[in-house]
Amino acid sequence: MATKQIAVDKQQLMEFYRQMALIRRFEDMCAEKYAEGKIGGFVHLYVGEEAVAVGAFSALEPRDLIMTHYRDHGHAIARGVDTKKMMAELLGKSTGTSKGKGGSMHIFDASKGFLGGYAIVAAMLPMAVGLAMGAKFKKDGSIVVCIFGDGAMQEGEYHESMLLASLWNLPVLFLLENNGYGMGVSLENSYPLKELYKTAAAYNVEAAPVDGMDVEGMRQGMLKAVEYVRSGKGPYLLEATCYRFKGHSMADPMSYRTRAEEEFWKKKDPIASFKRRLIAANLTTEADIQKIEAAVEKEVQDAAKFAEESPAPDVKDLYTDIYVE
Amino acid sequence: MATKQIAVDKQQLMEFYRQMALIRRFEDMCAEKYAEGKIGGFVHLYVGEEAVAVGAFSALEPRDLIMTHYRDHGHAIARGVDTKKMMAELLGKSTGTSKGKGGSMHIFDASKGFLGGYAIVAAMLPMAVGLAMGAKFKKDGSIVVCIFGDGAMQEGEYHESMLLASLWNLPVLFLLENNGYGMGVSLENSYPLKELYKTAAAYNVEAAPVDGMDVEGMRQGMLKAVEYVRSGKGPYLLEATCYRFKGHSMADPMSYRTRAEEEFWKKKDPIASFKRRLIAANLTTEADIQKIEAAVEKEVQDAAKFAEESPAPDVKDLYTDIYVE
Amino acid sequence: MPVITYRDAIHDALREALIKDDRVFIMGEDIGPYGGSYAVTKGFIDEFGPQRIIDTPIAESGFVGAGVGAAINGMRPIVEIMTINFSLLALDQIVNNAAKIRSMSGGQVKIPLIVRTVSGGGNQLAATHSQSLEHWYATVPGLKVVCPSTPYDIKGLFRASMKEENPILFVEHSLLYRSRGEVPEGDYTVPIGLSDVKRQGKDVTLVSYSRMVHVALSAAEKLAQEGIDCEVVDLRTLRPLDSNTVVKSVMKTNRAVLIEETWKSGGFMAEVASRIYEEAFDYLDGPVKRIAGKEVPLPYARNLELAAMPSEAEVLQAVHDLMGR
Amino acid sequence: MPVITYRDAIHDALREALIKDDRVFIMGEDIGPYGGSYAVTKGFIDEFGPQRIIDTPIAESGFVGAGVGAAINGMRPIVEIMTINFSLLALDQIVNNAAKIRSMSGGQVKIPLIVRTVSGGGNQLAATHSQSLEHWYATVPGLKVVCPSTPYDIKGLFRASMKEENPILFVEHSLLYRSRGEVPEGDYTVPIGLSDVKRQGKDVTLVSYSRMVHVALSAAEKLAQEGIDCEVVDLRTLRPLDSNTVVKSVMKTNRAVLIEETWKSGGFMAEVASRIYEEAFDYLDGPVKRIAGKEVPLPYARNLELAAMPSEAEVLQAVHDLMGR
Ligand SMILES: Cc1ncc(C[n+]2csc(CCOP(=O)(O)OP(=O)(O)O)c2C)c(N)n1
Ligand SMILES: Cc1ncc(C[n+]2csc(CCOP(=O)(O)OP(=O)(O)O)c2C)c(N)n1
Ligand SMILES: [Mg+2]
Ligand SMILES: [Mg+2]
Repeated sequence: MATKQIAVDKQQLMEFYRQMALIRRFEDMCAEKYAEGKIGGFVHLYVGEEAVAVGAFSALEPRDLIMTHYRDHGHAIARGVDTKKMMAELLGKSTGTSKGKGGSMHIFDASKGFLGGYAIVAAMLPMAVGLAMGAKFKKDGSIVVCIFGDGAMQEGEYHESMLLASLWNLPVLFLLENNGYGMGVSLENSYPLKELYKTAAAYNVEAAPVDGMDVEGMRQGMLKAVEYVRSGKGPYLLEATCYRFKGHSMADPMSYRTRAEEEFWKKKDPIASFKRRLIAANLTTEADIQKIEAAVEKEVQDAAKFAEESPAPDVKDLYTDIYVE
Repeated sequence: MATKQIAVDKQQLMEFYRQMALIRRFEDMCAEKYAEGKIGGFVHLYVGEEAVAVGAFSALEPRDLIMTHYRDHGHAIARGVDTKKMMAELLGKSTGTSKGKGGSMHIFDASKGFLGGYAIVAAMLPMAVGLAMGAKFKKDGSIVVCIFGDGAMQEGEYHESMLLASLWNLPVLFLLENNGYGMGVSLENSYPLKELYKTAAAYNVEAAPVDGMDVEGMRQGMLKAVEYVRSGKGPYLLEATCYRFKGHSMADPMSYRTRAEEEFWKKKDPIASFKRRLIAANLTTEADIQKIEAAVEKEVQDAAKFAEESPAPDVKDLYTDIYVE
Repeated sequence: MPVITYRDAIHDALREALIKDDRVFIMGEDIGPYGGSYAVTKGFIDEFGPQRIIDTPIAESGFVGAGVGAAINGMRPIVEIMTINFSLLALDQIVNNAAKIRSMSGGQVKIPLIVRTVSGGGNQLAATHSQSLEHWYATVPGLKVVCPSTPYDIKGLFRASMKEENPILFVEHSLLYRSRGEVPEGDYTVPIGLSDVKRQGKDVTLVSYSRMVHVALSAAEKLAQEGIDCEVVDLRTLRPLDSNTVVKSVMKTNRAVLIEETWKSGGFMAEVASRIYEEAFDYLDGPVKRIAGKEVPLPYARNLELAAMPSEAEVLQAVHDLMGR
Repeated sequence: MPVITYRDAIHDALREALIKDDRVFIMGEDIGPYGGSYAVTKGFIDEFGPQRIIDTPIAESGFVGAGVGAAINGMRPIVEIMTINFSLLALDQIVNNAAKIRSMSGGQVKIPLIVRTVSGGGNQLAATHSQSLEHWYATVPGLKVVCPSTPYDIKGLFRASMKEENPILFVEHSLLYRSRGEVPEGDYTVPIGLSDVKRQGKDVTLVSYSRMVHVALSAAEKLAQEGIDCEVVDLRTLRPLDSNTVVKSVMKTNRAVLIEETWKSGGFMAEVASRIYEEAFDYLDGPVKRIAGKEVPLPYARNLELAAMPSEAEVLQAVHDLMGR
């Protein structure tokens, strides 16, 4: 079966734009609410990396399953998780995706096959292997996508998960978001290799790099990877190179990288550059973009309003949802 | 500095033979004492793998440090640890290398730079990295050798240790004893790659394979590796292919491999084949070999006698050597 | 009623689970052709094949995490960790994923996972291979911890575990596999969370679980000959802990001796003692006695090992002390 | 006496150690340019350079194990694990290597290693990032576990730890870094293994450690206004545990309330309670009270988090109950 080179139609492109804009605006709102003290804990923004989730998930089907790390808002939005429920979760409300028990790092929506963000670095890698064992058993054609960072691949669990997935030929697609940093430590100071996808060879796993700042490129790279995995050939490692425009979390002192480096990457802003391309190719107009931005603004305002107006969890629920009775 | 191709002299070759024969005979004695119920716990024999330790350690200097796994008798003997003290340790006597507290899996002789066998698979890999940090700090020209099995490299700690050693350019030589099995599971069923040394590329680490059934080849491969590491170029992974002639431990049901496979490997017996070569090359005679065997026999008998006659630890010593007071 | 071994009882229970539900599979190290480290899964590979009896690489975090993922995705995994010592390498997956995901997702998923493992010392396996660590797991909300002491209980508790949809740590004892007891042929279960009075008595309550129940029972026999009538309570489950049965017994006997294998300070019996004091303070003539492992890394030498482990003699002594004889 | 923060006190103590002995180095995640997750090592990278302030990859088992190895080879490593939650990934290295190698080698080596980490909840970091697990480590022979509650103690206990040649888990509390207290400028140490009476009183003994000491002290102030005079004992070290100071206090007050952050069942206070009962049974009017975290994975939402954590109100209630008011 050859790779389906589905021509991306205009509607799809505009949907890419909308999703990326929605993520960006949602994250800005998170920063606001965090500053207001309404969001607690750690908040890791996805600003700058929007193209990765949006391009990647456009290549998936509803039956597919996703597990990701704590930097999960963008992934959830790209997967269609309700922004109202997400913002309610962030504000610790009973209407949140996890009824307020999970918070920013643990967005979860099983109805969308979105099986959670995980706060322990690399902890979801072995679990994704297990999800894929289930998928293989069920023979329902579903695949599993596991998203993790360049920092996570330093953990032993990366090794063990790649090994198991390859050995057992499982339908799991490892999507490595290489944003060049794990917290404040640059990849240079934490991994002795530049092209991380090449580590896949140690496990006899197929791999490729992709430009994570380019939403269309992301989609293409991902389509190829998805097809490979879905066809039963085994796991695949897709390394998306990207950059986070903000600090690691809201608490980051940002003392470890140069402004020049940040400027370099901001020129590749996945939203601005995509917009320029769309307009240059006459695929859209400033007016259309404005309309999208307005819709996005409304959605995020509605989400914030919904979250603010929702009730906190009932303290009686402290003991619910721990065990299945 | 070019690789020193030290011509191995006759005396050295005979010493290789003696050490290998000593290990083999020592292991047989262990099997006897285990059968008699005088050795308890797990005992993992090195029979068949003698050439690895003997060839490898001939390339080391006294200042170098060694950490290994629980299959450690052969390594200790090749490093010159006293067989009397070793056998006493195995019999749980106060005269043992660890005063009877460690047993077969934890032979330890700091005076020889032999920093222990470890029973948790892969546990010594990160520690060896730390030893190498110390060696680098001291600038004393010492290097660290860490011995582990093909099973151990499946653990996440292999990944983390290779990564750290490479990133920090440490003088540690990872000596992988690939005997094709981790307990009863064949490599085929536990790792998705045949040539394990190739995993080093994922860490930008120099690596090579070597025939672990050939003591001279082992020495050559090791000399090259040692020189690389000692010259400050960073870590090195040397994969020695070998085979254990006995079960994983004395408790092994041996139900998982074919007799044909065993026969195939026994033809490569590192001792018998080396002897044939020595005699064919007129480097020794049957009579000389007999003399060595007799000396070896005496050493092992003496070790057994010493161990049997030694006292058990005093129960008062239950609480000693835990904390430094 | 047929008399069978503890090993056969768990073997049969596992086999039954495999036959009943094709979503059940077992994975772990050397459970296939090797037949399991303690021969529990012997023959399964032939009966159920490698799809359902899965030999894993030596990658505890990887395959336990895979068990969690498979459970989330509709399977009924039974994961074997060869001994509880090695579970330290998978602890994060058990404590932070298996135990918490249901809660962190607001109840969106279930984790019907059984992790079987083997605890305890007494085989001269030395410090790293002889630990009893189940009490750590017993402190973790979201988990259940089951520690059967007899063939009857192990089969009944395993059946009950299979009916659960919660993550369960199922802890067997290496020295019990050959012990024998009556096991009915028909269907029965032993409820999780119910302590069991293994011997009725009126003078002193002996509380323990797993192998130490047998030490208690044997001590009780001896004491009976002196006219001291001990009641023996087997906790059976550490989490949830049924302290009612213990407290009721102590209200009758006014005296208690608690026996466990792990180190005394911070052992599980501190909790049991606290519950007794809290709920039956006025019934006690004086403090309860705790008998536990000595606070040392368990030494290899047999005499030291025996001195370090809780013994029947200590139980007799404690009872005599309490009875004022 | 100068008043400084808990953060500055440990910062200064670390700096002092680095200046005093060039075998001292610090390694951990983001301790370099980022300055440490809790800003404890801020500025060190500039003062001491990357050879001694080593940013590690995200590989807890790897770098903690490397710390053990470096300690064996003559260094004085201080390893920082960002939070105690992540220590689960390095637990095997701490429990099976650091704590046991001295014993398993029959006393041949010393492990002068300090592992610094941060415990506790209260920052809305949710279930995986808010745990107090130091009591697990406190059960392990071979380790020492130190949990300072004030700037004075953290500096003095760190100095004492640097004088030890044993592996020490040094547990700080994330909510204490900003707390202030008097710290003399000169040299002083606080001995490991000595509890401290932080407030004298005659009616009730409040026992706790780390942040809960402050909850106890604040409760004691309120109770003083009602005429109830509480003695507050700070354990300071969990292993070795100085129960004498606690017992002496209870002999005076005849009443005790024990307060800790971790889950109640199997928490450390069960041990402290047992010691009190065992050594002061006849002095007690009735059972001691244990106040601890609720037995749930800590939820994110602020109101649930507060409900789950031990509170001053609960301490007041417990004291009132004991005083019969
Ligand atoms: C096991 C573990 N160690 C450390 C941390 C602290 N921590 C949280 S995020 C992070 C960096 C991870 O970087 P990466 O995987 O590249 O993801 P990114 O944040 O760049 O998206 C670290 C060290 C953690 N949460 N879990
Ligand atoms: C962490 C851990 N998991 C499992 C075991 C049980 N075990 C002991 S040896 C072994 C096989 C190791 O194989 P390998 O590393 O190839 O060494 P070999 O025995 O072949 O020399 C296993 C699984 C253990 N000791 N430690
Ligand atoms: Mg990153
Ligand atoms: Mg092997």
